[in-house]
Amino acid sequence: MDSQYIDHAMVLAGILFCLGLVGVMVRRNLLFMMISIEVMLNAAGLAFIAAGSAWGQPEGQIMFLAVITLGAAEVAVGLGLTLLLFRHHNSVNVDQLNQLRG
Amino acid sequence: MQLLGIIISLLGGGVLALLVGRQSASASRWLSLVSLAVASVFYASLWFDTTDPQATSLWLLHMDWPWIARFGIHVLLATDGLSLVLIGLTLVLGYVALLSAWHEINHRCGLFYLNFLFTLAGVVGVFSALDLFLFFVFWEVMLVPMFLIIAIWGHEGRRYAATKFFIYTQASSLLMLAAMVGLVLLNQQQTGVWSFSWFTLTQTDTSGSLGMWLMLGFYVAFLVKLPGLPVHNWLPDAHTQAPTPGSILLAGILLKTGAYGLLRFVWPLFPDAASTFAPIAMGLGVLSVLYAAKLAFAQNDLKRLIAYTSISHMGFVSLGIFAWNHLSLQGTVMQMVGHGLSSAGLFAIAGLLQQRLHTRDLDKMGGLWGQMPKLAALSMLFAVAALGLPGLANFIGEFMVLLGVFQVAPWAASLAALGMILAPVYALIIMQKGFFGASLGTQTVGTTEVLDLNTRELLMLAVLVVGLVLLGFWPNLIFTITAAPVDYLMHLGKGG
Amino acid sequence: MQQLWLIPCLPLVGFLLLVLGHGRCSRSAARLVGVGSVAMAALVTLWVALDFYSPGAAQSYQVELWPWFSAGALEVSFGLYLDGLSLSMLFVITGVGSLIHWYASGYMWQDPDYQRFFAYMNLFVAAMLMLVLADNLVLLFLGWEGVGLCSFLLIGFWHQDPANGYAARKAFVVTRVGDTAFAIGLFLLFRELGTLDLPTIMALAPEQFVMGANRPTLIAALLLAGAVGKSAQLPLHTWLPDAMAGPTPVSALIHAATMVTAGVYLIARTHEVFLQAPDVLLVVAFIGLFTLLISGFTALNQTDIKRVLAYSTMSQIGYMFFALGVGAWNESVFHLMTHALFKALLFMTAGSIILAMHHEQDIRSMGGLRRQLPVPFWCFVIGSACLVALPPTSGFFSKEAILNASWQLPGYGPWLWAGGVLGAFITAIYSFRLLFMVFFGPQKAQPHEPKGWQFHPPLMILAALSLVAGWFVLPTGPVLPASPAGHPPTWTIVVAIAMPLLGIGIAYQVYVRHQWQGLRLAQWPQLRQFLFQGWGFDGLYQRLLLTPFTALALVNRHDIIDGVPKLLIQLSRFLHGLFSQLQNGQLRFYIATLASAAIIVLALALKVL
Amino acid sequence: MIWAYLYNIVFYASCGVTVLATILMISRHNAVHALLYLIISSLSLAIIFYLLGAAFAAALEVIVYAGAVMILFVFVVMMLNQGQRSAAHEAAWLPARGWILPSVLAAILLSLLLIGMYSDQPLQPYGVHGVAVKDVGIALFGPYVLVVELSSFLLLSGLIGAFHIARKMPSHMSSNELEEVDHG
Repeated sequence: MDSQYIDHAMVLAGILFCLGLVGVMVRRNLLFMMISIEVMLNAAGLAFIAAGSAWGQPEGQIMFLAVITLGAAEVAVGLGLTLLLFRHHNSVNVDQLNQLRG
Repeated sequence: MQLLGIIISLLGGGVLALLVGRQSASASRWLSLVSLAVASVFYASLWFDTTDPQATSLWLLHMDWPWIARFGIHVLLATDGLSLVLIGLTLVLGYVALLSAWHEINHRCGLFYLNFLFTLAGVVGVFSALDLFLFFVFWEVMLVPMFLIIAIWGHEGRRYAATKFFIYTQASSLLMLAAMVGLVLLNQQQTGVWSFSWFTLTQTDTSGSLGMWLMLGFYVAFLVKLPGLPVHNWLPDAHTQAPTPGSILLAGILLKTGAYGLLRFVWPLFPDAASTFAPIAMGLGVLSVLYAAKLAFAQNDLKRLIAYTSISHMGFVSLGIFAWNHLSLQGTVMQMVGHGLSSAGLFAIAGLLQQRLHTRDLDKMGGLWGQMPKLAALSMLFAVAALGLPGLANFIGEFMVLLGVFQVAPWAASLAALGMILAPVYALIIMQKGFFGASLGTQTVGTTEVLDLNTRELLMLAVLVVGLVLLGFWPNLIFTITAAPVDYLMHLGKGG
Repeated sequence: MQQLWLIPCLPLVGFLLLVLGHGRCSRSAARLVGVGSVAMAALVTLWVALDFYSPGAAQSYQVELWPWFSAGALEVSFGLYLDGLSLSMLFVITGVGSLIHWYASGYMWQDPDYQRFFAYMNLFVAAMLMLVLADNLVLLFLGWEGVGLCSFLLIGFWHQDPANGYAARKAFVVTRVGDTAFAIGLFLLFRELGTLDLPTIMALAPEQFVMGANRPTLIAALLLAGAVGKSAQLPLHTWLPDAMAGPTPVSALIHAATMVTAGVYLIARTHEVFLQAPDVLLVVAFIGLFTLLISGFTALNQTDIKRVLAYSTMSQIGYMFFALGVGAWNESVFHLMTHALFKALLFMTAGSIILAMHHEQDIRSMGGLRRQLPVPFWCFVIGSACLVALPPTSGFFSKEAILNASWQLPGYGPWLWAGGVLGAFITAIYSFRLLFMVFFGPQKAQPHEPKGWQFHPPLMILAALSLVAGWFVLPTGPVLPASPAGHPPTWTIVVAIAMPLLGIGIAYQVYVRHQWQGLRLAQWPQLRQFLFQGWGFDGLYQRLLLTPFTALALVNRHDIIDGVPKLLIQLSRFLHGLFSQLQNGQLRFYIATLASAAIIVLALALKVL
Repeated sequence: MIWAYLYNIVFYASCGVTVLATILMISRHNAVHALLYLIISSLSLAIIFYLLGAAFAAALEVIVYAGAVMILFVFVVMMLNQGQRSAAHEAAWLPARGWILPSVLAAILLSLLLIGMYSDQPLQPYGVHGVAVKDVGIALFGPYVLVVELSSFLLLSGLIGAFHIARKMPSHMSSNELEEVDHG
């Protein structure tokens, strides 16, 4: 396989990351932000894998492994918090959390 | 050992006063008096050692324990004639301030006496530390309790005044620390040995622009403490808001540490830089004499007025120091002691008036000579001492400073002599507004019967009066002791 | 001679006793201590004088009590120096002083602060004696300032009235201006000669200084400024008329006999320095002359009895300065001595008149008192006669010699002489105007005669002394340079004698016979007002110095430099406000800023930006 | 040769599917729809992993992401009954205008990334080398055993955190007593 796939994989990772970013910035609902963050994490994972396969070293996949565990832990805690937010404000709108104002 | 004895007895006394203070306030008062007495006993024995004729060297080395050997920092305490006189002044004013605090401080006495004695210990340390690092430590030990005294027991605007005082002094001492480290590094480069001791550092060659910057670091720190003109405006606030004992300590002793620093550290360590910088510093001195005198005239708050007079007198001190000849230096020492006594007296009087009239505003006072002849007569004497009447200590100091400065810079001396004209203007304002004039009757005086001085207060002021008159007529008591050290400093200062 | 130190020490002990015994000892005890100490000092002076005059005794005597302060080249000691000049000053101070104290003990008897008054008086006499006996200029300066302080205390003695306080402060500050110039002169003298010891200065001055060089001129000018401040001469004279706010004995002692003559003594004492600066001597003469004329004219239309005498004191001291300027050194000191006698006499008689007229000081409401107050009348006549320098009286001898010496001065001689004679003429007019308005003419108020032995004897003694003093010979001969020999043309002497008589005649015509009203200044009200206010000097100084200084002080009351930290505080508060808006709690705002920051960093990393 | 051609089609198809699914995922109002689109995008991503020679990673992606994480999301969505009721809210919260700024930012970021890749920076490697699962296993338990431990710790903390936060509140307590409960 020549390198064009690696490049395109990288491009895809970039696109996915930007889309995730847009999702985080646009959505007001905490859940959607969590999902978008998952997408960004996947994009990063993709980049790692692409690089790993480009160099033929296992590090890429190991890092991907780390990304996944991170994503899992993050989702666990994040969803817990979302539940708390919902119970506290009975809505999932993230703008309600602004008590920490300067 | 005596010097360590003084410092330890003061610090110990402070801690004990705090512990005892919880039970009974008067116990902590008597305890601090006892600790002062113990310190004076040590001081007396120190006096004999220093002034006995066959004393070999100029210095009376007390201790030289290595502290942080790696950088050559030793606990180096030594006294010569100059610091001996200033430590004596510290203890005398310590007694006076303690007497003035007898009835004025009644809440949280234990803590007050802790701070009070720690400040004294810090000042004694400053006057005797000859290791720059140790000097800086004592410089901080002296500063923090003074801040607390103003901040806790002060009058209405004490927070602002205390923080202002703290920031001014702390920022400038930071400069000094930087300069100190710079100097030590310079010495290390030149001689390859790490040492903070004053004796070795005076040998380093500090000519050139680096020397000038290091000197400026020290100079600014001591100018803030002195207070010289551009950085003086913490003093009026600190004084108006400080309690009377705080004011006496601040005016009597803490200002002298600035002057002592200039004498001990700025010239001997940086002879060339100081001599090139001398004209500017003398200009500042003259400016602060005249400007502070003008400001003093315009105040109607008594303590603020006295604070400005202190700035004016300390302007003479900075003028005398930077003339750097034998006459002006001896004059500076006498001016320091004289000003210490007379300003302590004026502040004590201001405190007594505030206790009786519950106001510091001169416009609300008037015609008190009838009701309080003794207090009025004594404040007359202190006001007259402040304006430099011959026969009292201030005149000797001012006269010799001006005489010494005239040899070096006639114009600076003549301008500073104008201060002698402005001095009566502000000194007699105090007498006119406060004691002369039509008696404003009882409405200014809260209580109907205004009692004159009681024995405690009379004793307190009598100590100062005796000091002033004694030094006015027999100043050689001090000059014979400080002659040799001043010569030694001058020899160093001249790049010897 | 050994008991010389007793003279200044006795009044000092008196002062200490009176201060420490305040409120505990009775009034008569206070009087005993107050008057006694000065009288004893007078006795000791006589004893010392006997030693001094005994054949073969040294012309000068110096003793060092203790070393005052010494630093490097400066050696200053508490030392006393007695020679002819200081002995004559001692006579004046202790002699006239004790008489005045005796008179004051009666005069101030009803005053509540009796003891405090005598404490100040004793301190004053002690300071004046220290000034006169000092063997070095620093000790002289101590006496100089001490005298200034006591004049402040005594002028403001009745401190209930703020006006007295103001007058006292004015006197102190104006004299302090002179003292500062004097101090600067000392510094310069020390720099030039390396010593402040008087005998050595007298010896060194002729050799070290080049005649007329700018160094001695500057020193002499500064010393002159000091003398002018203390003796209320022209530029710094505005404080003397206001100093009349003090009790009359104070005016008699301080502002007639002793303190105001301190300036003359200083110039006489440091005559060697002045001789090296001839043009400064000329300035001295002219200052004396102008003060003489100006205060003479002002005294012409004063209405307060004490202010007339104050202005006449100023003019007589102008005469002394005039004498010093023209080189009549001995005559000047002689005039100082005679003036002290008759001016003290005049002031004390004025005091008893004021007391008799229930503290009335305005001469327009007095008249025809010569029958009710015979003793004060005759004393006043004698005093005025001496003031005007009628032939038999002591004033004649001194003024005559001064005018003769002024005639022989090369260059300005005749002009100075003419001014002097004009001064004598005006003195005659205003002194006899005072005499006629108070004692002659219609009786306006009924005085009560203050009886008591304190009042009349001192007046009579002084009257006798001032008549006889013409024949005294002061021992200042060997000390001071000889006055110019030679005799001016006889017509000058005749004119000098005639002018005062002419003045008396005019005064008699205008104020007793009420003719020649044209001569009275009433027609020209502005001129009269101008002269009344002392040629407008007070107003000038007020506008020139006082108002700008107070305005400047009040303008910058809160010390603009104090504004710098306040500025810093406001700046930090403003920045805090600015940055706190960034933390607005919006989560998505934070993410947006995070993203944009990341972009910027990335752009920088890729060197795109 | 066929395999290369086939590889080409599958690779680009799955890239397109991923991008499309993600775009749709962001723009959905209904949470469940968004979740489903996310599952599709992660599956297609798994295909790409496989094509890039990272079979182990592809498997992981399917098992962990598509399997565990998405299911967790679905649980939470169900608990918050985010279904139709809140779809209306979502519409309100998503004005068209809201899209402009983020998309502009994203576009800039994307262009930067592309420039970064295609600019002649030296750090650009070429060539593709597949990595066998065996090598990954060897490396995993060789030098990188620490990463494994760290991952386990991470998971453990996530577990405890989630458990603690989402603990079932006693129903009668109102929201402001939450603090006391936590401190209690």
